[in-house]
Amino acid sequence: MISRYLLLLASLGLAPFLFGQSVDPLVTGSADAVVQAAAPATEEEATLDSGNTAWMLTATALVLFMTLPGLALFYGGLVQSKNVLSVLMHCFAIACLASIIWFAVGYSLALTPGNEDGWIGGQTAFFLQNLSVDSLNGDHPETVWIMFQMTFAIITPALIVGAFVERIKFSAVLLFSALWLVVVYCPVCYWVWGGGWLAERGVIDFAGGIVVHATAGASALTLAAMLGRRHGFPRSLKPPHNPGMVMTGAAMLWVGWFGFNAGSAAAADTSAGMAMLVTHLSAATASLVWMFVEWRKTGKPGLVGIVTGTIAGLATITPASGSVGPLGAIIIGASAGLVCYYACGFVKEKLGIDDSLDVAAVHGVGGILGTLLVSYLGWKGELGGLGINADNWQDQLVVQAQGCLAAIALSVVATYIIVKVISALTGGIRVSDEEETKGLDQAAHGENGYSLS
Amino acid sequence: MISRYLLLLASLGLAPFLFGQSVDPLVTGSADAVVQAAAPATEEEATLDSGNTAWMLTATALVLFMTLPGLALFYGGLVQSKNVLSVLMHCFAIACLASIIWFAVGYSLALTPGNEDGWIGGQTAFFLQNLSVDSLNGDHPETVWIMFQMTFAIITPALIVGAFVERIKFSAVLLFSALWLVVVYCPVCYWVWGGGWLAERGVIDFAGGIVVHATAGASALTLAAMLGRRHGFPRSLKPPHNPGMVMTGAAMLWVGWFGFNAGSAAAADTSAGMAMLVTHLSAATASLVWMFVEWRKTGKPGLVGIVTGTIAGLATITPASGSVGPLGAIIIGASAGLVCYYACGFVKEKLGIDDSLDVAAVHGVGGILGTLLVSYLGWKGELGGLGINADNWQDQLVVQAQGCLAAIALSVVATYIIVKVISALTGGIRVSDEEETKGLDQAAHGENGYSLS
Amino acid sequence: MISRYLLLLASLGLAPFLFGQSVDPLVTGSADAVVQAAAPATEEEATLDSGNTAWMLTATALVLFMTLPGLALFYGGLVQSKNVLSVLMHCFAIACLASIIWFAVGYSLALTPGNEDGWIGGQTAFFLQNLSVDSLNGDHPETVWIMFQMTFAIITPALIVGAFVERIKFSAVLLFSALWLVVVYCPVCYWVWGGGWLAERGVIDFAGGIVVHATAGASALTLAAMLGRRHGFPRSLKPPHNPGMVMTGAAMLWVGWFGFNAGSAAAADTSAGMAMLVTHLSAATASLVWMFVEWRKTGKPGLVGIVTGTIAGLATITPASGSVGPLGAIIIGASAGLVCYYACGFVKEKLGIDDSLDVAAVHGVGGILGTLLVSYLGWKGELGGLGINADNWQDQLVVQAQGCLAAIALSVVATYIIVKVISALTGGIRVSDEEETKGLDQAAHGENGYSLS
Amino acid sequence: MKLIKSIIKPFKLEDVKDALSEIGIEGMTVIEAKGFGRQKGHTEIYRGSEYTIDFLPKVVIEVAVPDDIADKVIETIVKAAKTEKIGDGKIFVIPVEQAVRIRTGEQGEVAL
Amino acid sequence: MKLIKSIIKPFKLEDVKDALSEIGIEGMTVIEAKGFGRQKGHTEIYRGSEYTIDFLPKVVIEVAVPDDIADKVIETIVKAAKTEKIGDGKIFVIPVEQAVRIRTGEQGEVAL
Amino acid sequence: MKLIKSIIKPFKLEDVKDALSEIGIEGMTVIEAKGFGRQKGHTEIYRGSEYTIDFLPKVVIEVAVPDDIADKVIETIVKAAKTEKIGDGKIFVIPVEQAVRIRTGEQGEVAL
Ligand SMILES: Nc1ncnc2c1ncn2[C@@H]1O[C@H](COP(=O)(O)OP(=O)(O)O)[C@@H](O)[C@H]1O
Ligand SMILES: Nc1ncnc2c1ncn2[C@@H]1O[C@H](COP(=O)(O)OP(=O)(O)O)[C@@H](O)[C@H]1O
Ligand SMILES: Nc1ncnc2c1ncn2[C@@H]1O[C@H](COP(=O)(O)OP(=O)(O)O)[C@@H](O)[C@H]1O
Repeated sequence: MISRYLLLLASLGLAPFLFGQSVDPLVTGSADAVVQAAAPATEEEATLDSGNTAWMLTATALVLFMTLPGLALFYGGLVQSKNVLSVLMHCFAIACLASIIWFAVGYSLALTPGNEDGWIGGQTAFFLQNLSVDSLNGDHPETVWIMFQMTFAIITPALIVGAFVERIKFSAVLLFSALWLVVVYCPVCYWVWGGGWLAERGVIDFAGGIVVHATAGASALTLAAMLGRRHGFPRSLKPPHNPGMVMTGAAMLWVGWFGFNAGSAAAADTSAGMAMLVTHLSAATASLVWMFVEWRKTGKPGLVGIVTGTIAGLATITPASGSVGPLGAIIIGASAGLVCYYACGFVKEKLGIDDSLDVAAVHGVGGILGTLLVSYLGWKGELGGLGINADNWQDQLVVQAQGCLAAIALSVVATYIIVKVISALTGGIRVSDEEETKGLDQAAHGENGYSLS
Repeated sequence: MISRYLLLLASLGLAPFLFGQSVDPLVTGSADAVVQAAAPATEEEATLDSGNTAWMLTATALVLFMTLPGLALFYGGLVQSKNVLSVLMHCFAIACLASIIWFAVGYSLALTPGNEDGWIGGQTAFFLQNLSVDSLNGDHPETVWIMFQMTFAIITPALIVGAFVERIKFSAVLLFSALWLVVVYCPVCYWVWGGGWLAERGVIDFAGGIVVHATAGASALTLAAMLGRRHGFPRSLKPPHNPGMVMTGAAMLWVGWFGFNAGSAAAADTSAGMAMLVTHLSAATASLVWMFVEWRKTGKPGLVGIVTGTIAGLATITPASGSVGPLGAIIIGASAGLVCYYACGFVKEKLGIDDSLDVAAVHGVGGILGTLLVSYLGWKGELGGLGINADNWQDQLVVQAQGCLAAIALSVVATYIIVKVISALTGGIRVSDEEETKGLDQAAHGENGYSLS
Repeated sequence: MISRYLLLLASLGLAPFLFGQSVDPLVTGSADAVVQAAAPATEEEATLDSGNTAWMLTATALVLFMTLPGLALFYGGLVQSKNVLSVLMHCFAIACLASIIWFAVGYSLALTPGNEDGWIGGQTAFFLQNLSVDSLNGDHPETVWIMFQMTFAIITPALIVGAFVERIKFSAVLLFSALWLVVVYCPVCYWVWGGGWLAERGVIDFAGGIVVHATAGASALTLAAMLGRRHGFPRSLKPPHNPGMVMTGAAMLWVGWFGFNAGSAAAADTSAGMAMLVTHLSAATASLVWMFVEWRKTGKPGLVGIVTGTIAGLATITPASGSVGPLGAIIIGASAGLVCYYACGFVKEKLGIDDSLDVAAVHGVGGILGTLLVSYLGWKGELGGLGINADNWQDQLVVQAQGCLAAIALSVVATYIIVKVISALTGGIRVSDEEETKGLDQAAHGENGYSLS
Repeated sequence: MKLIKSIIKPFKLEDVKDALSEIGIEGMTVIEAKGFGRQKGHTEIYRGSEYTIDFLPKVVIEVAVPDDIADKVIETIVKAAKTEKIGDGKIFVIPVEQAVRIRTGEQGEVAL
Repeated sequence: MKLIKSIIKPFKLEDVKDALSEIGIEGMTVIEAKGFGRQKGHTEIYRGSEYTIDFLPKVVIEVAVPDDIADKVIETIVKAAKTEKIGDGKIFVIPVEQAVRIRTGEQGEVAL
Repeated sequence: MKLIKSIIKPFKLEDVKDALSEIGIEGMTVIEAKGFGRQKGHTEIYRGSEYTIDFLPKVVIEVAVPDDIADKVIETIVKAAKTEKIGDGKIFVIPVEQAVRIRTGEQGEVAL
C-alpha cells in the first residue's frame, strides 16, 4: 500500500521537465492585490475606497466563518460521537495558532517582497512591526488585507485535520500545524500570490487551488499514510455520527466561500461578482452530480454525499473563479462531482490509505483539477472564459501543472520531514490503542460530546 | 375537508372584478432595480458603485444563508428524528436544483424583458449566454443581481418543503420543485419585479410578499391537501424533535432576512437602512405577540412558538419593508403574530389539512397580510409611511389584492397540475406506509440522523 | 459569602476620589459617530457614503448574529439538557424585548442629546417619532445607526442570562431585562457614547468594555448573589451538556464580534481594519493562553476552556480595539486568558457565588481589564498604540477607572433595586424546587430539548 | 407474578401499548435497545465506503403481571407485535418474587 | 441472590444512589426508560396543536444483592424514592441463580 | 432456559458479540446503561470547576440460552470482556420460564 502510494507520488514527480517553461506574465485577482501590497511605497496616490473596504471586511468575516464553525462542524459530524469534540478542538486550536503565526512571521514570509529568486518573502513585517494604521493595500487598508489572508492561513491547515482524526495526539496536531504553516503554506503562498516564481510564470490561482487545496490535500495524504489507519478501517468503521451537523457545516462553508472566492478579487467589483456567480454554480452542479452518481451506484441519494459534492465543487472552482464564466463553472462543477466521487473510493479502497475525511480526494484532487481546467475554460472566448491572456491554453496548462507539482512536491517532502521530527518530539504522534478506543474526547480533552440526560 | 378547502379557494377567486383597475404606476425598490436591469442598454452612463456592490454581495450571502442552513435547520428540528435528514436533504437539493434552473432559464424568464402582455420574460438570457463580466444592473454588476435574485429562487421552493415533510418521495420533491420554479415562480416574479403586468399596475412588493410568500403558501396548501395527512395526524403526532435546532434556524433566518429585505433596495442607501429597521421591528413584535398569545392560551410560552412568531413577522413585513416606517412595522408585526397564530389552528384543525410545518399559515397568510396592509401603512404621512404615491390607499389596496389573487390562482392551479403530472411519472408522490413508519432518513437516504453512541 | 461580596463591592466603591479629575477630551470611534448623530443639523453638507453604509448594514447583521443564535448556543450548551431550551428562550425573548424598548425609549435616552449634566439622553426620539428615512448619522443613514446600536442593546442584557440560568422564573427574566435596559444600559451608554459626562472626560470605550461588559458583569454578579445558587452548587453539578454547541456559539460570537468592534468605527475605514485585526489577535491569544493554563492545571486542554478563552479575549479587547496595535492586542489577549481564567475560580470558589456561566469573571473582568489596559497600550508610540492623546497614560487610566467604577456602581445598585421590585411583583424570582429539579424546559416552557427517538 | 420482557420492533410500540391497555394492563416500562439476531444488520454507504450496522434498533417492553393473566398478555403482545418478517423479536417470561409500589409501599399483586 | 429492579422518577436517582451507598451497597446499574402507568402522560402544545406524550421518563436501577439484605435494600429504595405522588414507580424482585465478576471470574455472592 | 445478563465496558461489546457468534449464539439484545461500582467515577473540569461524573457508561447484554449451554456462554463472555482492570462488570444468571418468538409464535428453546 505504501509502495503504491510512493509510486503515485513518483509518477507525479516525473514531470520536472515542465519546470523550464513560462508563459506571458499575467496578473489576476489576488495576485494583483498582493503586488500592490508588496509595493505600497510606489503608489503614493492610493486612496481608500470605502466600498471595497466594506466588502473585504465582510469577506474576512465570511472566511473565518468557514473554519469556525463551518469546517469544524463539517468534520465533527463525520466522526464518531466519542471524537466529535476532539475534531472541533483541532479546528479551533489550529485557527488560534495559525493566527498568531501569521502575525509573527507568516504574513511577512508569504506576502511581502522577499528574495530575488522568488522562493520566500521578506522578514521586514515580522510581528507586523512596521504596520501603520494608515497603510493601504491598493485601495483598502493593509490591516484588512492581513486579516483576509490570515483567514486563508487558518483554514488551510485546518483542512488537513480530516486526515488524522480519531487517532492523533493533540500535541502533535499543534506542532504539525505550526510547522506546516511556516514550511509549506507560506512559501507556496509567496510563490503564487506574493510575487514569487510561480506568479512570475503567470500561474493562475485566483483563490487558492494550489495554495490552499493542493497543499492541504497532498499533505493530508502523506500524513494519513504515515499515521496509519484507524482501528477497524476499512471494514468495521462506524458511520458519521451526525449528518445534520455535517450539512450545517457544509452550508456554512458554501456561504463563507463567497468571501473566499469573491473576496479574492480584493474589491467589490465585477470580478467579485463573477467569482461569486461561478462559485455558486460550480457548487450546485457538483452537489447534484455527486447525488445522482451516488443514487445510481448505491440506490440512495444521501445527505453526506450531496454536501461532499458541494465542497468538491467549491474547491475545484476556487483557482478558476477569476477566469471562467457560468458555462465554465458548470463544467468545472460537473467534473468535480464525478472525479472527486471516484477519488474517494480510489484513495480508501485502492490506495488503502485512511485519509479519514477524504481531504486528498475532495480538496486535493478538486483543487488540482480546477487549477488544470482553468487553462482551457478560462481561455478568452471559450465557454465564456474571461481571464487567460497567454497565447494558447496549452502553454497555460503547462504552467498550471508546474504550479501543482511544485506545491505537491513541497507538501509531500515537508510533511514527511515534519512528521518525523514531531514523532521524535512527542514519542509518536499517535495515541495509544486504549485512548483510541475510549475516544479522544475523554482521553485527550476530558470532556463528553453529548450528555443528553 | 377537501370541499371546505375548495370553498375557501373559490371565495378567494370571487374577486376577479378587481382585475380591471389600476393605479398610478409607481416604482419602488426591487422593481426599480429590475427595470434598470431590463434596460441596461439605455444607461450608457452607468458606473459601478463599490459600496452598493459590496452590500449586494453581502446580501446575497445572507439570503443563501437563510436557506442553507437556516431554513433547513428550522424545518429539520420540527420533524421527528427519523426524518430530520430527509428535510435537510430536501432543502439542500432544492437549493442546488433551483440554482441550475435559474442559470438555465429562470433568470431570463423572470427578470429580462419579455412579451408585450407582461406575462413572462424573454429567452435571450437562457444559460446566461450573453452575460459579460462587465454588464451592470444599475450601479452594481449584473452577475451580482443574478446571484442575489437566485437566492430568492432558491428559498421560495424550499419554503414549500414544510408542506410535505415526512411522507413524500424524494424524486417527487425534485420534480415538483423544478417544474414549480418555472411554472409558478418565474411568471409571478416577472409580473411583479420583471416589469410585467402587476408592476405596470403599480403593485408594491418590496421583497417578496407576493412573489415569495403568497406563492409558496398557496402552493403548500394545495400540495398538502393532495398529498394527504401524515399517519397520526392530527391526534398522535410526535412533537418537534429538536426545538433548539428550530431556534437556531429561525435566528439564521432572521439575520439573513436583513439581506433579503434590505438587499431588495439594491443599494446601500437610506431605503436599505429603513428596510432593515422595519424588518427587525416587525420580527421582534410578532415574536412577542405570538409568545404572549401562546402563554395566555396554553399557560406556557414556548420556544417553538416565539420563533414561529419571528418568521411570521418577517414574512409579513417583507412586501412592506420599502414603504413603511417604524410605527407601521410594529403594527405589521403585531398583526402577523396574532393572525398567523390563529391561521395555524385554522388550517390544521378547521380545514384539517396537514400542511405540516404551517407554510400556508405562516408564510402564505403572512405574505398576503403584509401585501394588503402596506397599502394603508405605507401611505405617505400615515404612521410614518414612506412609499405610496397613489391617490388614495383604497386604490392601492385593490391593486395589492389583485396581485395576491393572481399569484394564488396561478399557484393553486399550477400546483394541482404539476402534482398530477408527477404522480403519474413517479407512481404516486407518497412513500409507502412502511417507509413512512421507518422514517425517510433510512428509507429514502439510507442514513441515520443521530448515532450518539 | 454575601458579606465577602459586599466587601468586594465596597472596596471597589472606595475610589470615589477619582471622580473629580479629567483629561483632555478626546473623541474616538463610536463616540465620534454618536456625536455626529447627536447633531445632524449642524452638518448640512453630510452626504451618504455607500461603502460605509454597506459596512454598517453588514456589521449590524453580524452583531445580531452574535446573540441569535451565537450567544444563545454558547450559553445553551453549557447548561444541563433539561434547561437548554429555557436558555435559548431567554436569549431570544430578551432580544425581542430589547428591540422594542430600544425603539420606544432606549435610543432616545442613550444616544440623543439630553440634559446638561450629561446623565441621560433626551426624549425627542421616543418611538423614533421624528425619524425620517433620509436622516443621516455622519455619512450613513440614521436608521442604520439605530439598528447597529440596537444590536448592542440586545446582547448586553442577554449576556446577563448566564448568571441566572436553570433556576429563574421566565417572567422575572422579562421584567428584569426590560427594567435593566432602561435603568442601567441607557444611562451608561449615554455617559460614554451619547456625549454624556464620561465622554466629556475623555473616557475611551471603543466598542463597549464599560457600556456592555462591565455593566453586564457587575449586574450578573449582583443578581446571582441575590438569586442564590443552583441545587448542587458547587460540588454536584452536571457538566455542560453539549460542548459542541458551546463551541458553535463561541465561533459565531467571534465572527460576529468583527461587526461589533470593527463596526464601532462607524465606517469601512482604516480604523475598522485595525479594530478587526486587533480583535482577532486578542481572541486567538486569549484562547491559546487559556488552553495552556488549563492543560497545565488539569492535565487536559478542553474545548469549553479554549472557547471561553476566546470570549474573554474578545470582551477584553472591546474597549481597546480603536486604540491599540497588534502588539497591544497580543498583550491584552494574554492578560485576558490569564486573568479571566483565575477570575472564574475566584467567583465560584472564593466568593461562592453561582454566577453560573461566569458572566462576571469573563465579561465583567475582561471588559474592565481592557478598559484599564487601553490607557497604557493605546498610548501613541507605545507598543503600537494609536489612539490616546492625553498628556500621559496615568491621567487616562484615572478616567478609565472612573468610567468602570461609575458603571459598576450604577449596575450594582440598580440591579439590587430592580430585583427587589420584581421579587415583590412575581412572588420571588426563583422557581420552586420541584420545577428546578424537573428542568425549566418542561416546567416553564412545556417543551423537550431532544426527542431523539 | 411474572415479568414479561418483550423485545419488539420500535414502530410496533404504539400498537403493543394500545393492545395491552385494551386488556386492562395499566403499567409498563419501555427501554430502548439494540438487537442482534437472524435479521442481519444493513450497510450504509458514505462517500463510496460501506459501513456495516450490526445492531438494529429494538424496544424492550417490561410488564409485570399476576401469574394468571401472563398467557393472555403474551398472546396479546405476539398479536400486536407480529409483522411476520424476520426480526419481530422475542418474549421472555421471568419469575418475579415480590413487587412493591413505591408510592404506597403496597406489596404483591396489588402493587402492579 | 436477588436482582432488585426499581423503576423510579429520574430526579430521585441521586437520592437512591446515596441511600444505597449508605447501607453499604457498592454497585448498581442504571438504565434510562420510559414509563407508562396510572400517572398519565401530558400534552405539549406547539403552534396551537396538541401533542400527547404518553411515556414519561423513568430510570431503572438494577442491584443484585445477597438474599438476606434484599428486604433492607427494598426498604431503603422505597424510602429514598418516595414522593407520595402518583408515578413514583415499582420495585420488582427477581431471583438470580448465579453471579460472576468478570474481572476475576469470582462467582456467587462474593461477586456482587 | 436462562437469561444471561452481562454488564460490560462499552468498548468490549464488539469482542463479546464476536465471541458469542463464534460459539453459535445467534441472538442478543444490548442496552446502554450507566454503572456505579468499585470503579469510581471521574471528575471533569470546566473553567476551573470540578464536575463529578459518578456513573460510568456501561453496556448490558442480555442473551437467553438453553440451560445446558449457559456455562459455556458465561465463560465466553468472561473471556471476551475481561481487561483485568476494575470495572469490567458482572454477569447475572436469571431463570427464564418461557420464551416466545413473536414472528412465528414458537415457544420454548426453539424460540431462542
Ligand atoms: N437469544 C436471545 N437473547 C436475547 N435476545 C434475543 C435473542 N435472540 C434474539 N433476540 C432479540 O430479538 C431480536 C429479533 O431476533 P431475530 O433473530 O433477528 O429475529 P426473529 O425474532 O424473527 O427470530 C434481536 O434483534 C434481538 O434483540
Ligand atoms: N405492571 C407494570 N410492569 C412494569 N412496569 C410498571 C408496571 N406498572 C407501572 N410500571 C412502571 O412504574 C411507573 C409508575 O407507575 P404508575 O402507575 O404511573 O404510578 P405508581 O407507581 O404511583 O402506581 C410507570 O411509569 C412504569 O414505568
Ligand atoms: N451489585 C450490583 N448490582 C448490579 N450491578 C452491579 C453491581 N455491582 C456492580 N455492578 C455493575 O458492574 C459494574 C462494574 O462494577 P465495579 O464494582 O465497578 O467493578 P468490578 O466489576 O471490577 O468489580 C458497575 O459499574 C455496575 O454497572
